[in-house]
Amino acid sequence: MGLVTEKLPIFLEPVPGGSVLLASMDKLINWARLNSLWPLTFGTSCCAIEVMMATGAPKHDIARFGAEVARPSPRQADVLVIAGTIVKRMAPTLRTLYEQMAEPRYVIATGSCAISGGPFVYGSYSTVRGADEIIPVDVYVPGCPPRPEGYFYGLLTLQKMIREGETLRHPGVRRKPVLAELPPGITMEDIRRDLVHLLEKEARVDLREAENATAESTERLLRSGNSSSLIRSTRD
Amino acid sequence: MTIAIRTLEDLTRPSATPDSPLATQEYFVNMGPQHPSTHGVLKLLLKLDGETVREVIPVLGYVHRGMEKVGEHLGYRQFVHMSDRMDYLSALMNNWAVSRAVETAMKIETNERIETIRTIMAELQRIQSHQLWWGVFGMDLGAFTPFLYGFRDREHVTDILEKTTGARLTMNYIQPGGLMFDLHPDFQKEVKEFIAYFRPKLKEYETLFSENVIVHKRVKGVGVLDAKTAISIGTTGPVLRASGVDYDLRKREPYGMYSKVKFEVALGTTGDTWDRYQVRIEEMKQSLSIIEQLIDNIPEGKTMLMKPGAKIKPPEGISYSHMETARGVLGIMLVSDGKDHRPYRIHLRTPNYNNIWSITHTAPGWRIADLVAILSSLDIVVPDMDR
Amino acid sequence: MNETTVWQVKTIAQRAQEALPDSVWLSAGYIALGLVGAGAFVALLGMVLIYAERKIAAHFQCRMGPMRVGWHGILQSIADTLKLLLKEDIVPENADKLLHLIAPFLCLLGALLTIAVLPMSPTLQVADVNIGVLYISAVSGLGVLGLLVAGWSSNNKWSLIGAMRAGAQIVSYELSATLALLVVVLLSGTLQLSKIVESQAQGWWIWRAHGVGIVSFIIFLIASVAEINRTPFDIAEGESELTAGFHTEYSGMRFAFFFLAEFINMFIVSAVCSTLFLGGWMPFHIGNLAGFNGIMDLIPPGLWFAGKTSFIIFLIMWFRWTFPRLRVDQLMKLEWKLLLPIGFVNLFAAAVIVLYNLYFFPK
Amino acid sequence: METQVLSSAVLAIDSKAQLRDKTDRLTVTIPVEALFTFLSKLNTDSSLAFDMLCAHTAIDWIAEQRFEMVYELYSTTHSHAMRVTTSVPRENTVVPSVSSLWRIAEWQEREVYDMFGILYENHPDLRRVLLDDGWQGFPLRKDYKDDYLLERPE
Repeated sequence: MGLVTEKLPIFLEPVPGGSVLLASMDKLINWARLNSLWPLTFGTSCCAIEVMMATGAPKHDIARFGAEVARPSPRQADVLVIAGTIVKRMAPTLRTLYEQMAEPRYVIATGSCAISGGPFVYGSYSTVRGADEIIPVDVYVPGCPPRPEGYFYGLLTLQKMIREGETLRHPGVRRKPVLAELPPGITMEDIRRDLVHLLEKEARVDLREAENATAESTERLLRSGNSSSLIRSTRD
Repeated sequence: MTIAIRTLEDLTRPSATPDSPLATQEYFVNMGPQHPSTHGVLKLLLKLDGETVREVIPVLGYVHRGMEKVGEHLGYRQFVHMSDRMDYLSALMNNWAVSRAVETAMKIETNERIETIRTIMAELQRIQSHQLWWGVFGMDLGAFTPFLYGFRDREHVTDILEKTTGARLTMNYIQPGGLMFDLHPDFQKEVKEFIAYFRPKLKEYETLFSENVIVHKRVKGVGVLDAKTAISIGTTGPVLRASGVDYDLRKREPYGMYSKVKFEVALGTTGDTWDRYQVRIEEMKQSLSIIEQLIDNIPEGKTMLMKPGAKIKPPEGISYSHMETARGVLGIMLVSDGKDHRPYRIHLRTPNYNNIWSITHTAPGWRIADLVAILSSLDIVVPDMDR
Repeated sequence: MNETTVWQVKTIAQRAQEALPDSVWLSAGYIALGLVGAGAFVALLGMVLIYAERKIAAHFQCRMGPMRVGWHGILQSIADTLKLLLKEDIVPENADKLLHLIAPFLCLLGALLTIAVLPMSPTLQVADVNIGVLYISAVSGLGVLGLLVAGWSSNNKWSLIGAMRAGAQIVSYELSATLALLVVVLLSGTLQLSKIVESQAQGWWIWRAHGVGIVSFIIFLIASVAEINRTPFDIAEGESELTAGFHTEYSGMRFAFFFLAEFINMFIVSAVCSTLFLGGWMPFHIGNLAGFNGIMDLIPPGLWFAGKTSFIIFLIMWFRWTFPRLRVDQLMKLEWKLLLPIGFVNLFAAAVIVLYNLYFFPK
Repeated sequence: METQVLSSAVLAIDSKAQLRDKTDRLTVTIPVEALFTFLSKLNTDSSLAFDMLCAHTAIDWIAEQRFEMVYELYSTTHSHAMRVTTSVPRENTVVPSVSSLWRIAEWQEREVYDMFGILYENHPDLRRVLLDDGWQGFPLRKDYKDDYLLERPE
């Protein structure tokens, strides 16, 4: 068995019509894979403390899920947890790490920086805006940084994905994030355009002025329907 | 005249083969950016002769996010959020440093309640940071259990801080002009419980790790950093104090409530890894005693002196203010042109950027295993170094 | 000599030999049983030990360890094994391919061969070689070959450093381990493992020989922990120094073999230790106290062996989760300047004891 | 040392030294030609003994077409601090290296070169430190342009 150097998922491809043996074997394999997700010790910044270290610590104890065997070598790891900001200088290394991992490999992006660049989107010349610009990501765990519980949820989500048959994917194919079905008449492009519009509109309002504004101007803002600027100003 | 700009390749050309037939060839090894003991993504380019380290070339910037440039795009209050993400293990102290820089530039006086709470918070965070360092130091020497013991106790502090600040790591609690919120009603009770809990645990740390003969063998006399070089390299914090230099801003330029509490500055003698270890253990004890002195004497008063939305626009000029964080001196240089509500230039003098270079002086001549111990004793946080 | 019970030793090899004149098939059946049994035993043992290690470590560290896979995570090792078997097996492009492929098997081979001569109970032993001790010290040296080959063939500097460290370490500590074994050989006067066990009917060698036994027990324990690369001597794969040492470039199945070999080696060391110093499957007897000895005899020998071995395994795990790692030169200093001289003196003392018959409960 | 005394002592070293206003602490401006001798006096003079270079950076005053180099100094023996600044024109950014006085200057100057493109004379190892060797431009200059850089919308 050990001499098989080909990627195994290929010969476990389901036959059309389905075979009982293969299907139940697949279930067993998925069960083994989802219960033994060994992470790679990889953390660039803040998220590493919460996601790599605090989860392993006594209070949260990721060992309960069998995922505490952090391997320092990418060859032996199953899941690459991108914990922290990825900058341009790190990007090739991250790519190499991903290439070095053995199939099946999974990627969890934790924290705002790994998802989108987070607080470093504007004004930073070196931050990569999201690790998925470099490698495919399976699960996104939001937060800055996410709480350990949040990471567990991400891990359980990944386990669910594997249980539902993600092992049979072709290793070379990069998956797109799955979107819920949109209402008729609305495309993805519309949402994106609206979002951009909203963001631009919001950014044009001086937040401090909004804060100092009189009740009259606040009402004017409310009437104009630009509620997002109000949300933003209370947060600041 | 022309000034030659070098690149990394210039440094890594293999040296000429030595004449002696018994001589061994030196070789280069990349330690990092993905290496378990570089605490993130620091890369050390090692020139090795067998196991012995001949030269260390730190290669930084694997998490350089352009914090200073980002700062030029943000308002002063917004930049406090950024400071959390720099040295995330002393987030509150970073908040305080930025707030204090802004307060100094704008000449705002805070009241005693604010300063007391800030001091308690900073010392709690110092303990928290050193607990994590203790665990990681153990792990780097090959003992895994200290790491979990350190984290077990760290969670207690995290819980206390979380109740008040609402966050576990990036607290963003101390703001220019005061504090984000008032203390949680349980704060005092819980802190006292924690002090009673943690004192015996420090003894446990010593029985488990400090008194272990292998630890002594591994760290005593290793990586000596003498006082003169330490000052010249500009190291600060426990690294400098371990070399016997009494440089603690809490004593030298007291801020917060440090002038009103009694504590001793932990000092080393020789500046080896063991001294750096001992200094931090001692600092935890001192921090406990500082908190103990302050926790019952929090005066009444407002916790925010600035109007929440008020514009912060310091007068034109340069101002520099620094503070003692868990790793050393964090200096914030603010340059305002007096016209904008954003800084014209913000320079961050982070402790780790200076501390890391001391390894080029201390590590050569030691083994790879010692290099790991020395590096760990510097207690680096890479995002703080790269900014 | 006052024998209360005579233990009838019968190995599987003997049974096969006895059955040969009557029926070739029965003999072949015994041999097949031995082989399959040893294989299954090793695989199962590895899983149990890995699970035990994770649980024990967790409880040392105020954690719970695996909990979700089966009752209290009891199926965790099965999931891990299955996953590792089905993982992609990467051979680096610049690696020495053949050597890279065979290294894990070499490593496991050393461990497997030793299993064959371990007397687990009077009736459970694959082969009783009359040079058992010699065989063990010879065969367990094979493992280092696997490590060296793995480090060399990976074409990775970290692997190479790890392999060189492992080579230097194992070869050095082999000396002390063998010296400690020699003491027992002197005391019992035989190289055959079953005979060594039988010679401890009146008292285990660890306490029966005026301190010589306990000294060589400690030397053997230290040296063998070093030989199997466990903390505090795990410099060959020291995670914080060499990423993963000699097996940095291994993935999937082959990495699992290294992992398995490590745990099987731990079992073997513990088993040898309990056989030579703690009486193996022999119950705890005190000289001529017939009543006490009789009660002790009620516990089956297999259990005695398992109990003693698990105790030593627990001890080794305890070391791992307590001690930091030694540095490579300190490791060598410990061996050559401390353990080896003590070992020689101890051997000399043992010779004196044997010469003048100075045992407790002398022969 | 008191600020007044320190100020007169420092100004006595070099006649070209001037006090800079709009600062929070004692700040002395010196022409770039006299910088190195001035700083080495500050470092070696036993009554001043500025043995620690806390921070060194540059400020890009693009409106005046110059860089202002800032040296934050501190003395661990006398516990006093001061700041030295100097100006270099944007078209000829050459400053003497002070890495022979303070070892940390070697790396702080590398950072300033990396971010501002200031060249240092007699620097032992001048190369980029935080960015890649092949990086185009110097990001902390006010006129830095980058396809990737997003301006925060006003």
